[in-house]
Amino acid sequence: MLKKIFFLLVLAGFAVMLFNAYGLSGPDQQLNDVAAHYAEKGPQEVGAANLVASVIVTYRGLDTLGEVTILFLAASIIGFFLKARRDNQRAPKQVRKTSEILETAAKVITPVIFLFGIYVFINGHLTPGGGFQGGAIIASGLVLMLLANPVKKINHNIIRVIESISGFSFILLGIFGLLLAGGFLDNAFLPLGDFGTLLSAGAVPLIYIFIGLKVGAELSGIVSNLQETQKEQI
Amino acid sequence: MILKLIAIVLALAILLMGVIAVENKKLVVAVIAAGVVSLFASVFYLLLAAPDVAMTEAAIGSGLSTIIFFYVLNKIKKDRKDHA
Amino acid sequence: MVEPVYIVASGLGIAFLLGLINKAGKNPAGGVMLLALAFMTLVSLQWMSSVVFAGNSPHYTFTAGFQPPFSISLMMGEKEAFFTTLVNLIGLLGGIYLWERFHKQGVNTMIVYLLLFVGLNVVVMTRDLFNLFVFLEISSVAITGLVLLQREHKAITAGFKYLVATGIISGILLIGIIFIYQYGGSLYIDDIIAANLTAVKGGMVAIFLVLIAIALELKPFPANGWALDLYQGAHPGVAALVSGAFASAMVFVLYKLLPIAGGQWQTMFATLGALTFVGSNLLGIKQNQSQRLLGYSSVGQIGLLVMVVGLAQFLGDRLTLIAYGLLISHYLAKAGLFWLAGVLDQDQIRNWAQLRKKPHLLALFGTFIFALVGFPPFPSFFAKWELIMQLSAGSGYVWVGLILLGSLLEAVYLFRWLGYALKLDHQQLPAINIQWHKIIPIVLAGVGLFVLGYLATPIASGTAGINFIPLAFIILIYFLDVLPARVKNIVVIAAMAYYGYLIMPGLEDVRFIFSVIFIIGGILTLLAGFAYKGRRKGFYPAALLMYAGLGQLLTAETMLQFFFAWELMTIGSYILIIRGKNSIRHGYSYMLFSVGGAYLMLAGFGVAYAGSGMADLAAIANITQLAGWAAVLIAIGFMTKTATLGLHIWLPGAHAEAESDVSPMVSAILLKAGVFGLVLLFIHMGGEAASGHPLFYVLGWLGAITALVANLSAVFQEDAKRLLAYSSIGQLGYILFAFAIMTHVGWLAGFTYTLNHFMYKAILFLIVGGIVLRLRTHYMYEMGGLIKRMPYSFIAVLIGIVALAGMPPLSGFAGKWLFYNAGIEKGWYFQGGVIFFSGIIAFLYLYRLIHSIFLGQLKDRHRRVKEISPWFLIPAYTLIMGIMVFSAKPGWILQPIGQAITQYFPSSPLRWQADGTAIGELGYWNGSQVMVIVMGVFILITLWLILLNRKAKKVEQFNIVYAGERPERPETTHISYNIYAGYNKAIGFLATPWISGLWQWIADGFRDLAVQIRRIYNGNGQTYALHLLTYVVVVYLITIGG
Amino acid sequence: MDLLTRVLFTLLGLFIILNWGLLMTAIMRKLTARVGKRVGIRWYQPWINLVKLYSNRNSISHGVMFQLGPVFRLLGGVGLVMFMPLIYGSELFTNFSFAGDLVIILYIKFFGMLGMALGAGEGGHPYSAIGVSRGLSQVTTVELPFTLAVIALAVQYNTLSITEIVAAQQGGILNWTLFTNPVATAAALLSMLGIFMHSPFDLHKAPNEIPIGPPTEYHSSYLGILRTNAAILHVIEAVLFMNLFFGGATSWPMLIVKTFLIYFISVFVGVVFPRFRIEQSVRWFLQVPLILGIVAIILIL
Amino acid sequence: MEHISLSQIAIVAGILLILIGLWAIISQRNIIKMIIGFSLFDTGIHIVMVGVGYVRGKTAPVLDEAVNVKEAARQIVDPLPQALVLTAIVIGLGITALMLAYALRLYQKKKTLDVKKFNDLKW
Repeated sequence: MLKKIFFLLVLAGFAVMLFNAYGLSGPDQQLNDVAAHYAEKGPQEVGAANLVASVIVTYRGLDTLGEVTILFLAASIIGFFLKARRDNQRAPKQVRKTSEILETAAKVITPVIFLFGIYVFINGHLTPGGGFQGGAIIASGLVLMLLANPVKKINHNIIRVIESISGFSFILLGIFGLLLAGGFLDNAFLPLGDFGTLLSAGAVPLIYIFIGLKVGAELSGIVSNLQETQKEQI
Repeated sequence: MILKLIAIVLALAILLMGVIAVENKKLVVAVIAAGVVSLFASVFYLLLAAPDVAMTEAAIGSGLSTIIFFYVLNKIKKDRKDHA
Repeated sequence: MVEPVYIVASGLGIAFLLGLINKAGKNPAGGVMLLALAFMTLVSLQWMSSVVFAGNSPHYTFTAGFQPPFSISLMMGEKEAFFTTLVNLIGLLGGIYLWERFHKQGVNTMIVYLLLFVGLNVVVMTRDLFNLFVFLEISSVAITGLVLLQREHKAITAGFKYLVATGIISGILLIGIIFIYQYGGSLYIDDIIAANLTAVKGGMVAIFLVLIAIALELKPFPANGWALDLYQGAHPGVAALVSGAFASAMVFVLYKLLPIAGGQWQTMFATLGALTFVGSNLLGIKQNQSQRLLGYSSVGQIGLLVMVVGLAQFLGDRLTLIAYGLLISHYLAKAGLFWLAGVLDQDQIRNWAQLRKKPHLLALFGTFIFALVGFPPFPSFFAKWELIMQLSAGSGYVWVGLILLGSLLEAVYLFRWLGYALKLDHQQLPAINIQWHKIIPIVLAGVGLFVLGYLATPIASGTAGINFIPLAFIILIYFLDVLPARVKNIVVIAAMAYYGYLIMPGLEDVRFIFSVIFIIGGILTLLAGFAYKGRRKGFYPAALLMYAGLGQLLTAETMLQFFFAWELMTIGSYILIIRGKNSIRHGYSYMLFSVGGAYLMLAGFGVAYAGSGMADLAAIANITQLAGWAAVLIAIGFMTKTATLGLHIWLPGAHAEAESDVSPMVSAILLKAGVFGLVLLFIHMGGEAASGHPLFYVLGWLGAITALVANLSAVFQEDAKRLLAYSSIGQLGYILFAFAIMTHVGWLAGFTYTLNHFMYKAILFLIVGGIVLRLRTHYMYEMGGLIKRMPYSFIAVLIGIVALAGMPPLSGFAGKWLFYNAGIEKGWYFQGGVIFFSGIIAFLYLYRLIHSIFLGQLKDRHRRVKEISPWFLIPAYTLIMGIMVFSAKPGWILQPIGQAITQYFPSSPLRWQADGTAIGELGYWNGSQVMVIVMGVFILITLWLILLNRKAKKVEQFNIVYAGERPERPETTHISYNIYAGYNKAIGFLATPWISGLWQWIADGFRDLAVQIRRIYNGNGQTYALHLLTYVVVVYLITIGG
Repeated sequence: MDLLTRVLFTLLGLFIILNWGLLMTAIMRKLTARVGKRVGIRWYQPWINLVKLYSNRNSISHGVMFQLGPVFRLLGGVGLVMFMPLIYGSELFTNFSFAGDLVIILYIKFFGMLGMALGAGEGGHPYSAIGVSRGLSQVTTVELPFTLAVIALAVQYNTLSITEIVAAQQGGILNWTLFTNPVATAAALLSMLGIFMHSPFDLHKAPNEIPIGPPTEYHSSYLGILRTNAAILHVIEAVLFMNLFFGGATSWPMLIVKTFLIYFISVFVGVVFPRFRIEQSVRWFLQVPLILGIVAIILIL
Repeated sequence: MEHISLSQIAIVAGILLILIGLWAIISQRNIIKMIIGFSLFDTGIHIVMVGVGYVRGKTAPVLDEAVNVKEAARQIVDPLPQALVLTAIVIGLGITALMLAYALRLYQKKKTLDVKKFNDLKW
């Protein structure tokens, strides 16, 4: 009990701090300079209709690269952390039979989900959505597949290859930006195109595709690794 | 005005779900509650003019994240059964 | 010039591709990873050469080609180049080190490894707050993964705790960042600095959140249990990275971000750093698990660096030297130690004795330990020196005190560890499995420390410089260690002689007197080394190190040179002392007292520097403020070396357990270094003009009481060498007393005693050492009757004790006579009485010494024992010659000394008549005449007795009146055992070792404190999370409040 | 004065002191015996003893140090004579006191102790070491109050030269240190009891408890030298006290009277008190005499 | 009601959610509950971030028919915090997954999820 009171005291102190940080002040009615710049110059400089996408892919592309990297890291770590031992892998598993309906539905819906995911990241620079959302959707499709058929082995090689290639391509595009345009991850080495169309905003859609593929592959990797993990015997 | 009311209701719901997620003894309920928090949050993001965030939160926060939770819970449950 | 962004691009690109490359096999994958790291290293090195050495202006990288604050920018300036080089270099070395681990655990670990360094590079270079957050997360997550290289339970729990902690920290950081954005409207660090957010309360709190999160990443005590568990649980190769690379980068981040607080909170961070430095080093003293101990040390060192960053305003343009010096030493030494831990795979520091199976590894281990504590010639030495000087100059004496306290605590456990490695039994331990990919990084780290120390010297010491030739020679000798001892002995003696030839002619008065002791005494004592066979591994480098230190003391002009030499000497003597058979404890306490004393001295020099603004030794003469403090601190520093009462407890064991030829070195010669220091100090304090200073009154009493208590303790010793060791303490008490008198005659007495003690203590230790080597026992009750077997030794000891007792006509009397005159002249009657009393007590132990060893009954097992080695007798008899000359013609030596000190003590010098009579204010004395008279009477009586007794029959010893009974059981039945029992009953209480008790109490106190405090590290990750939150809240309430 | 004259007169002084010492020993033993209702020895007995010892031809040696022991011992006694001015105002009987002052006197005494100790040790007798250790133990504390008194004197007269100290006491009995500095004198006199090593401070040679003190192994001429030394030492130490505290002597008769009286003090005390154990005597000297010595120093501060 | 803005509601709710999350982290002994706490903590932070970026009465930073390119600066909310939140959400997921993997392994070692039991390393 005394402990809980102490916890509460600490949290109270924390709350005081956070509310002091916020100050409960009313919000600005105006965008600050940075945001205003994005709003005003963004369309010319990047050419993406979705300003969030232009910020994510170009202005703060390095963050995004890092973010992809973190997922990649998490997937890699989980990959070797939860890696099942090869000899155990073949051990017969007691499998719960899933329902016919789920199996059939999965077969039908999964491709649709995949397509939707791809749509989301291809249109990321125009409408809400993008690489992450699309990637997550693709991974959800995979989850559905696994739910429907738990015994099914996911081909790690494919995931791995997609992951590697898309990640490397992301970097390559960044370097193109450096070599051909203003700087690392500059999208302007491809023509910016007509504002608001699919093939606009230079390399943004391309990058978003790779991000989407990569995120999808990484999330799938995480999920499938969690799925296949076994007791570690050391 | 209505927007604000909805926002307050959502905020309260988020907090309520948060408390449930923390205090409920059953892990399954807790995980679902946490997922619901994310779901409500993504609605909140829509109110806050952030559709991108809302999508992400829905797909990742309440979707994938909950699924991963369940995978692990499942493994643990199975393990417990094996052990017993 | 390769764009810095290629560091990131290459790292990430290769990391992404590694999965594919792995299809071709693990070796190509590993090779490519190392290539990537090498490329990253090269790029950063190239920028280092461009920005740091060529002095080009910093380079900015604007990602996506937009100016900040709209896009993320990277900066490659002087410091960034330095830190990325540090990070990448250790990445490369660590990658080589972990090679086999990567193989075992698969390509994913290589990916994680590479990404860690990508993360750290960006963390160093970025100028964007949120970008910093993202790549910090990459680094943290990568570490969480690398922890698992060691697939043990402890690694998994440690990793989880780390994950929990970093989760909280990054949350706090993120909250801070978003609020900074709210108030500042930008994430670009320079914008934030310019915006001066601290004007608004919310902005201030936001900045606080960011900075405290960075501080938490630096593992502040006491909210750092998770970090310690990580250091302990992780694979050593990974712990090395966390300690070396991650922590270095984070220190830089703190430095980079601190300006956003606009000059506020520097003191707060310095305080947090100090708390960490002292706290975690305190807890370290109770730790026995090697990796966790290194963890404590790492945390402590980082605390020190945080302190340095916080105190930057004190340090001025020396900040770079200080921070880099400390950082590099920590970085290389800690990495080296962690890597060593991985090679040994010994959990307990006791088992590090295993290192003795590979002496070169042991040498590396020693290098790392000395570098961590801050000994020369390593960069940390210069850094610590500058740090103390600059802090003192800014009157930051509290900081000085905290730094020195923390450093001392660190020395406590590091030298305990080193002692274990040097001395504990290693027979039972398994052989070391040498894998070259693990050894190479360690060797490079060790070599790097030396090289960087050498490079740092000109920066730190300015124009005065430091002579590295002796050190180079010592390194050469180290590599010649395979030669037989005799060959090395010849080489070393020749080198000493040459060194003496080089420096002695250039020395004047006081320094010359001491050079005789240090150099000639050194050569003489080294002669005894010929008595040893075999290789005597490690002896010669250590001995030379000590003598090099002593030699450089003589030539030191600046305080830095002096301190450098002093510490060099300490290292050498420590290794010499700990070589003795049972010296582990004694070497340890010697080192601790030395380090403690050295730190006080350092503080004293700091005060002197602050008070005078000079770097020369003459600074002491020109102190305008706190002069008394400087003098007291420096004097105490020297007095730990002269083993003045209270600071003496290390000496008896250290000198007694040392090897036979080491004891005379450390007792007759090394102790004089402290005397030399005191003499210089007193001279610079103004000589005669300062004689009224109350310090001298205290020192006089201290000297007198030291003499009394030490002599009394010597009386009750059973161990011959220990007896001599206590005797040395007593004699040094006399010397202190004499110099503290601060008159012409007093100083003459001091020098007479110094020279005499050098001679007779060397004789006694040489002979007794030789005997110990022959008989293989220290205990006097196991000796006896050796006069028949060792007549030459007997004569030498007889002359030694007559001189020591101060009986006329030998030179010891000169000291006594000068004492009386000086003491009475000064008006120190009581002190003089005490000194006299202790002088008579000396008879008791001297009699005991000579009687128990040489007289009485010969032990059966010694009936065939031979005279001691001539290599002990030769130096002893050379010194006897010296005593004889001094005795017969004291004027030859005292007159030049008198002239030398007249410049400091012009009043009432000793007057010398033509016939050699010395006349003081009170009395007179003619050494030559006394010599002639006493020798005349002696010869006459002897002749007379021989005449009367010419037919005397030589009989066996037991042909005596009393029916001889021979007690054969040693100890209690030996007549000399507990010989002064009655005396002990009467006044033995004076010799009660209450001072040892006091120190023991202090030591136990610290240890108990450590035990109590470390309970907070209960191993529960949740508690650690609570610690973090509490820490933040408490610091918040203290600094900002409400 | 040429060297030869000085040597001859010094030897003459030594001869007088030796004979006076032997006589004094006899007188004191006689007195002690009478107090104990015994007859005692004849007054010439010491001379007979000496002659007998020196002419004893049955002589053995245990080695060099055994031989050197008595030599050192005698060196202690004779050395004292050498550096002690005997008769104030007489250039002839100042001996070699120009070569050293009071300090040399204080330290040359130790030669005797050292010789005894070493020689006895070489004898190989298991108990000799006990005697020596006790003797040395006692000496340390005996010397302390005496030294304090000497320091007080040196300060009082601002010199360490014995001749000058004596000179300062001339011109009437009230100029004696005994009256000008009674505390120092008292301290010194109390330590004198220990210096003479008479009962109650004679445990080291205790004939009853240990029938074999250090001299046991010595015989014939060795013992003769020891006896010679004892006679000289008693007188010359009394001379020292005389010079320091009792105005010195301007003539031989005065010297004889004063030394007799000084020596008598210790004999008298010895008759009255039984023997102390070693820790008792050590403690005793660290009490009253030491306190007196300290007071003497305080008075001159 | 008038003086309360949407962003205030969001930020206050976010902070409270942060506190709830922290409460779970420091008081719940079940590791899964702690991880849930982390996820709430993250979500709270995200809500705060979006709240900070919100400007009263403006629309999403997507330029389409409704929002003119020229008028953009006066019509949209700040896109930057949204971009940051996106990044943060994905990072959060990675870390949650990692924590869960750890939890699984920890459970397999000791057959318990009680965080107190994993104190092999201490002092």
